[in-house]
Amino acid sequence: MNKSEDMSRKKKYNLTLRDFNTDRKPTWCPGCGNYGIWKSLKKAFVNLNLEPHEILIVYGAGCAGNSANFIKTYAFHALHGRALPVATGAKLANHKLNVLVMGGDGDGTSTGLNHFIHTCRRNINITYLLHNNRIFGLTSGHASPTSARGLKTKSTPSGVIEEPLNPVLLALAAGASFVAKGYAGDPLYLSEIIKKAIKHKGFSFLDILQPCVTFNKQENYEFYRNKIYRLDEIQDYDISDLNDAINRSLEEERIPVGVFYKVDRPVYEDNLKQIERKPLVDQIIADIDINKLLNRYY
Amino acid sequence: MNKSEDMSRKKKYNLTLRDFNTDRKPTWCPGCGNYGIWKSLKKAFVNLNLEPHEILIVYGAGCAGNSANFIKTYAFHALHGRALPVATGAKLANHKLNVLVMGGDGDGTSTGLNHFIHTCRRNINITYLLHNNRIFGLTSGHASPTSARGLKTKSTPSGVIEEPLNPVLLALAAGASFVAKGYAGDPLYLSEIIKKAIKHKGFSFLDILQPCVTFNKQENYEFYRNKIYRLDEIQDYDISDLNDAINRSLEEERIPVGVFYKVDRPVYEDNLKQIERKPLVDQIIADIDINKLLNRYY
Amino acid sequence: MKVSNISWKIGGKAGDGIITAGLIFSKMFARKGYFVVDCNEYPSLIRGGHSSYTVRIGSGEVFSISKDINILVALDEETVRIHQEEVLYGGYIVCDDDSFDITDFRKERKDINYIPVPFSRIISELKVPEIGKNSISLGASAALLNYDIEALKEVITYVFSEKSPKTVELNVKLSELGYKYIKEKLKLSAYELEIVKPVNKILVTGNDAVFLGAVRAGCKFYAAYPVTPSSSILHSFASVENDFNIITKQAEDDIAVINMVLGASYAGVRAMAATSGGGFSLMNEGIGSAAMTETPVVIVLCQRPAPATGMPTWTEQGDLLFACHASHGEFPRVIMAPGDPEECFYLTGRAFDLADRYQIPVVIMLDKYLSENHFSYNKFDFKNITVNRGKLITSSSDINREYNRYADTDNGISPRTIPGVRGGVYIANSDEHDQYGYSDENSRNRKIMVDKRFKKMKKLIEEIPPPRIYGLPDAEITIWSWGSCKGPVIEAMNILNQKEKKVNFIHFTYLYPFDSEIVSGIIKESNKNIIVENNKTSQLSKIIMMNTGYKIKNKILKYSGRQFLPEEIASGVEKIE
Amino acid sequence: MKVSNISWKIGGKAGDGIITAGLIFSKMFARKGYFVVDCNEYPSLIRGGHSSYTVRIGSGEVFSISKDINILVALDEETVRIHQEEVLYGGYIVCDDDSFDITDFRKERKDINYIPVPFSRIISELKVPEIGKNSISLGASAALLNYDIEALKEVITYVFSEKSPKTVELNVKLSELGYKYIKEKLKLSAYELEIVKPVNKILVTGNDAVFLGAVRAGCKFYAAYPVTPSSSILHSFASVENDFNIITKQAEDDIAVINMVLGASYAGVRAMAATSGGGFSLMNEGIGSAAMTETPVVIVLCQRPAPATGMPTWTEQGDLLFACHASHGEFPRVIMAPGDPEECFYLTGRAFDLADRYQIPVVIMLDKYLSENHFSYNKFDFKNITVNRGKLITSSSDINREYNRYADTDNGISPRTIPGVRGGVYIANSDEHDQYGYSDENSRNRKIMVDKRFKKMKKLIEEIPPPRIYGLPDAEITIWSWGSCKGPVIEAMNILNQKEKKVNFIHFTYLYPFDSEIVSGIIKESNKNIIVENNKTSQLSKIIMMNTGYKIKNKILKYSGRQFLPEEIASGVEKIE
Ligand SMILES: Cc1ncc(C[n+]2csc(CCOP(=O)(O)OP(=O)(O)O)c2C)c(N)n1
Ligand SMILES: Cc1ncc(C[n+]2csc(CCOP(=O)(O)OP(=O)(O)O)c2C)c(N)n1
Ligand code: SF4
Ligand code: SF4
Ligand SMILES: [Mg+2]
Ligand SMILES: [Mg+2]
Repeated sequence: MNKSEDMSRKKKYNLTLRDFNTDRKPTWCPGCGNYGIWKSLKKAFVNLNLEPHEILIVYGAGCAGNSANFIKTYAFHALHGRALPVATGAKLANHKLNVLVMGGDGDGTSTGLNHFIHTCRRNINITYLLHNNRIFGLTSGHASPTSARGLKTKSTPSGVIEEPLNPVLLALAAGASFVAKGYAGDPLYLSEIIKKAIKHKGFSFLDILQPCVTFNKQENYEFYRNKIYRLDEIQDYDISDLNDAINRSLEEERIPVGVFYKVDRPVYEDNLKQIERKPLVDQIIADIDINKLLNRYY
Repeated sequence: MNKSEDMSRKKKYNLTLRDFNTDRKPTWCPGCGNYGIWKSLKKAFVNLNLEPHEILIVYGAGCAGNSANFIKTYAFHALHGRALPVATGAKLANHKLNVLVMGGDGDGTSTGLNHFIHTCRRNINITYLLHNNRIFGLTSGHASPTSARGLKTKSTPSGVIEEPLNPVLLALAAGASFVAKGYAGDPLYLSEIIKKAIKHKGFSFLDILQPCVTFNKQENYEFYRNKIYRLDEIQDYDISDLNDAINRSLEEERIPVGVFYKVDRPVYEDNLKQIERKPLVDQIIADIDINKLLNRYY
Repeated sequence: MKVSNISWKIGGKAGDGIITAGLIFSKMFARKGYFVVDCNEYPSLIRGGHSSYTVRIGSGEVFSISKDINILVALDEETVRIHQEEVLYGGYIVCDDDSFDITDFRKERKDINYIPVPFSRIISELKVPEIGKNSISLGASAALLNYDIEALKEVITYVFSEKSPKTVELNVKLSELGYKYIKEKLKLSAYELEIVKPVNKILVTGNDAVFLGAVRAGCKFYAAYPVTPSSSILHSFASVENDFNIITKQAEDDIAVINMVLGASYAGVRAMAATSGGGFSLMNEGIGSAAMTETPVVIVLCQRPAPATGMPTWTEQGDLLFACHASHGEFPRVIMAPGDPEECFYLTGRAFDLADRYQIPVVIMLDKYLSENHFSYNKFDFKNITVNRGKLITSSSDINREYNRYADTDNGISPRTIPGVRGGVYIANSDEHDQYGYSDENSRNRKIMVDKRFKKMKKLIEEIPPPRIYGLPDAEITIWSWGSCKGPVIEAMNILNQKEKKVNFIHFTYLYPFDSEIVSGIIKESNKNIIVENNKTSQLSKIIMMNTGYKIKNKILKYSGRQFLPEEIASGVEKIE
Repeated sequence: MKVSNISWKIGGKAGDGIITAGLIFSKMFARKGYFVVDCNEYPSLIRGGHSSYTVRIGSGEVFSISKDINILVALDEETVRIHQEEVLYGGYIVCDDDSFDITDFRKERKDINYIPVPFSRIISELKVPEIGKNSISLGASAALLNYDIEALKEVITYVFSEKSPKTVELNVKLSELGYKYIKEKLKLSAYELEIVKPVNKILVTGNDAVFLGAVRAGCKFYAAYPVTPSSSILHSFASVENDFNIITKQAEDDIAVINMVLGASYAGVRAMAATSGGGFSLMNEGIGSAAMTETPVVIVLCQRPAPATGMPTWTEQGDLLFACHASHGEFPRVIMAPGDPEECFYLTGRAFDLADRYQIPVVIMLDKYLSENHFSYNKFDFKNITVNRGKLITSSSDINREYNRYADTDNGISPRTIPGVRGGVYIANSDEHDQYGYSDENSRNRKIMVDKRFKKMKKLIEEIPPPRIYGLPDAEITIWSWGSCKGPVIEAMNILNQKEKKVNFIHFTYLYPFDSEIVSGIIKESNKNIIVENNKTSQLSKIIMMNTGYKIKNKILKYSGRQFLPEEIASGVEKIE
């Protein structure tokens, strides 16, 4: 039997949100944006009719990464900043898996930024949800690369003096084929975007505005409610136009959510003849004949 | 006397290119684009009337980084990919120094990419010359993140299947305040751009098209000659317009060289009260009084 | 009851203000001249999960918290459940019996005095936030110890003045209510500490002391990437940026950190980084770069249980062999592990001098226990930290001939210029290089340069102090340990010596380089030698064996993420006999 | 003159085709059944700088190149200057006396036969590229050895057929011209090798053998970041992507490499990475992640002189203690160091089995010498590499109850599922975790999990083979060494034994874990024990001492970036006596 066997079987029953709960209760602060993301994600899985064992989520380290304990799927709780390469390796080993990555803005745009940019250009078919609270939450409130200029934190008592990184713009510049933004305070809509991201063939990046009620008190639900608007309500917005997407990503006064950009580009693993017929994990390795290979060395 | 003393003295004599030569002869392959960059840089120093001891160049590892042995200034030959943070530390320790960074595309956009992006947003006043031969030269010809799709190398015998990174676009997306492109095959013009980059207040990034005659034979002088045009010959090109810059950076058929973008943004070290009066290196540390500080702990 | 020392513990949920309460409690005694040691345990979460804070106070010197608790303040039921067993026979538990039922607990421990204090009622009557319970409990605790309430109010005022006058006022009031409740309603006093000479003592953690030592030593550039338990050093540096003209940089990652520190040091300033195991792993390559370019760097490694992310807010001494051999290749370095905040302070000063004078990387190893727990001291004598920058050339007039940065001198140390100095231009080269810094792959040159770098070891070994011996010279039992175990071992030694055992203690603060001769000389094979380490594999005993050939067979090891308690060590020693 | 073995060396500038020439020379003998060892030295530059390639050929087994050269082919003057002294009394130097003046050289060494071959004239007459000189010199060398020119032409055809038929034709012709020049013009033959049984031998480097072993063991995912001297493994993997359905990924950096390998292994395939010291330093944190999540990984560490960038194209054994203690925290691992390509092949197979069966990281240590130099073999018996994936659950029918990935079993090894298997869902957690994988900071749990991981050591130590002893059982002198020194030491032992010294040799291929009892058992204190290592600080002797307490005082160390020559070791041993 194939090792990726179980995934193709017929579903046994109708899934509910509860099927994706573990025995551990979330430990986030009351009111944390992570609750909204948690819910949206489970809802997306249910809607897509995916079972827990068909999904692998790789988590970074941080409050966002702590989700690993609260969502029931195959999970790899990676080192801080290293979720994307772990996910890439796993996807290449078994491209039949639905692979997602969840991590914080510190995880993804500080230590892990190199992997973020390269995964964009690589266009491997995984979905990356960036929990962007614009702060290092778990370390108890340090500036993040996405923190606003002037933000005072324990490490920047006179305020941040660097330009914040713009993850959506960076993903676009790095060649990502699906770039979107969501908001943890609107879980229903967020869930829809997550679904689109998962369904996209290629690397899908979703920047999620996530209030951290404990350490980034300015950018609370109030703050976002007044700034957010939906891109799909803009009449002639063209999600296949890179320039449009870039321009929207540069907006500062108001914040667009929804899909900024989506294009069909060759998917990394589709270009690999090695796995055209079956995933690596299903290939038999018991008795590989290297006679012909040895011939090279005469 | 201040430790940064010597730099403010009057120049002793008229500098020539030879003042920037070491006793070591370059070891690049005959015809390598590094020769052009080498010459342009020395010319820029002469034109700017900078003496060797007033300059610090931090080098990455690679054929580009090997320049360390051939240019006479203070030099730090850093680990592969780590030139930018070394330069940042040095600049903060002594911001009177003229600090430059030179490294290859592998160095800067593979291992070192995280530092590249963050140095852009930080806007520290250093100049970064990326020797972009779109290949790993020194390791004897491996694909680089800037290599063209389809390029066959020892590590990609079936051709590169990832989208190349676009360093100019990335620098723009990361918030760099000066972004330019030069061409090693036109050292005079390149030297002019280098001068502008050095004179810019803030982080200046210069992507230099550098033929590698040994391992990237397609993209030779011929190839570039036919594609290159100068931005400063475009009538109404506005170097302060980010959108213009982004659009030019996306061109594929022809390649613009010159300054893409220049804007005045707060310079990192200008925001540091600590060094308003003198550089860190000139501060006296012999007998620091921590009595008041100890008071905090009662 | 008059006592010479007491142990107090407060427990509740993360977010209940446990840390603030504990610190205030510690301070109110330190400020009056008592000896204080505390220990704070909390989960790697922002909210929820059980937290506790233990304070031990002595009228004579105390070196560690102890197993037995005199007074336990339980802000929730879980605290009683977890910590009741630690309460001494006849001890006290302060809790709110309106909030949870203590009947069953009482049955378990008939000896304990349960002191009900109506935290919730007071809070709801005054309509103040839940977190106010901690101030009530502080007042109640002061009363139980028959301690001067003014001392408490003073510290509350000091600590909360950062927030607002209203906060101060409220918390002072709450503490008074707690105090009065015990004094007036219960008319109770549990213990009374012996009187001490009233000196105002500072209360510092290991991290605080490292920070203070570094500021005094003239550290001008500090870079870090936030990570528990090193973060408080970052916060301290950031908070004095302008007072001391220090640049503090939170970098994009730990690799940038070490390389920025390298750059700053190369350019002529004293520079430092702190991190924990994960960051240190990432810094490995950079440490080798410091070694090859002979650039001084000081790195603080605050250990936590590992491998990988491990248990971020807990303690362990698991990185010793790693630090001693970190980074590829071979080069001299110094690894030190202070035993308490005072040693943190002085050794940090030494670390900068050693780094500068030998142009090598120096690693200072702490662990979560030492990094975050407080000790009281009569002021540090900061005049003891003087600055010796070694062979640093900052003026062109000091350069005679053609300058050769990596000159092969007798002791391997070559004068270094800093950028900006005319005539001192050179390459700091991470490639193997010749005496000028040019890349050189010649076999003769390679050997010369390796030898040059290792020549430094001779003088280095000579000047590094030997392990310190505490206790009896004619002991029959010798405990060997390093770093933060110092306090618990000293306490254990005292316990044992009181039981007429003849115990002494050899404590290592310098782990590398290792003076095999000196250590071989102090080994008494006829003694019962016992190693005490807060790790699984007994790394110090491996280092001793690797350098002296002597195997310490008896081991007391703990690797549960918690520091030793003195009683555990004492009973461990007794079991071995 | 009939001889049983000869040494041949070619030298010139990087870019002169030295490597191709050397390889062809090696192959033309290996293919006819001779024993061949070669060694190739070149600078870390693309063009220019001196390069050389030494080949030793024996009619009986040879284990290493040797100090003395019979025939030196000098494509430039510098080659004569550098290598003339290595030429044996009465040996030969082939060079073009039109290109440079050899009068002075002749004066220095009157015993040497200088064989002038007009390389330049031939090249310019035929109007072919300069690089053609190497083929002429190969022809000349074949003639000097009275070797069958057809054997040479065959190999030239084979090697250049990758380029074009024209290149083949040209080089065949050039080699014929060189051959004829010697045979017809000079009528000379220098040596003649004794005849051997004609078997077609393979010629492989350590890197080739690791690659072959990995392919055979079913490695399906290989990631790397290019770095000398590991790169040829990357090239080999990339070249067979489609033949063996292996994914080869050049990642963005070494950190991505180790984490991709982790991900692939977690998802169920055998995965490997190779790097050198710098990359290994960067992988430290990831290695700990493998340990904590108990994910099998195999890492090949091809050492080069360090610290930092060091000397990229040269050799050293400087990373042993680092590898044994790499990454923060404590966890079981295996460190192996094969001694020659054959051991590389079999040990790589073992590495995958050990990683899978114990769910731990395994590091295979080579160095530039072993990675890039060739040895000849009668075919590898690949049937000796069988695949045991350990407790891997790939079907839901094998999961009974609630699945606990990190079950605390008797030997510490717990069955692991792979993603996709229904009912096997779990967290591979880099935090400390409970048996299900959930993050857990409880002290009891911490201890259980640390112990669980370390339980694996018991069986591991038992099954790891002891160091191998070569030579006389009743020796009086024992040489201890590890890894790639094997060949030179065996040759040295043979030299010494011929001189009636009684020498044997203990060779370590497994360095961690270390079976102290077994090793203590083989130490003969009455023997003269001597350690031989290609490093400065004698790391193996530290490991032996740290585990057995026994100090090997006599040391023969080399750290010039070059591998030992047997004669150096032999004379080193003689000096110690
Ligand atoms: C190598 C390393 N450095 C630092 C840390 C400490 N650390 C844990 S989480 C975190 C950042 C948290 O910020 P973010 O990724 O934004 O997640 P959040 O907590 O905000 O969800 C850091 C720095 C670590 N675990 N490993
Ligand atoms: C950690 C580490 N990994 C890999 C290497 C090997 N290495 C040296 S230079 C280089 C890349 C060279 O490419 P590039 O930066 O483009 O410079 P070029 O040679 O093309 O000028 C690599 C991978 C190294 N020195 N250190
Ligand atoms: S600290 Fe912020 S991000 Fe973390 S759990 Fe609390 S609210 Fe959420
Ligand atoms: S390999 Fe390429 S980049 Fe390197 S020196 Fe030669 S031509 Fe220049
Ligand atoms: Mg965050
Ligand atoms: Mg390049």
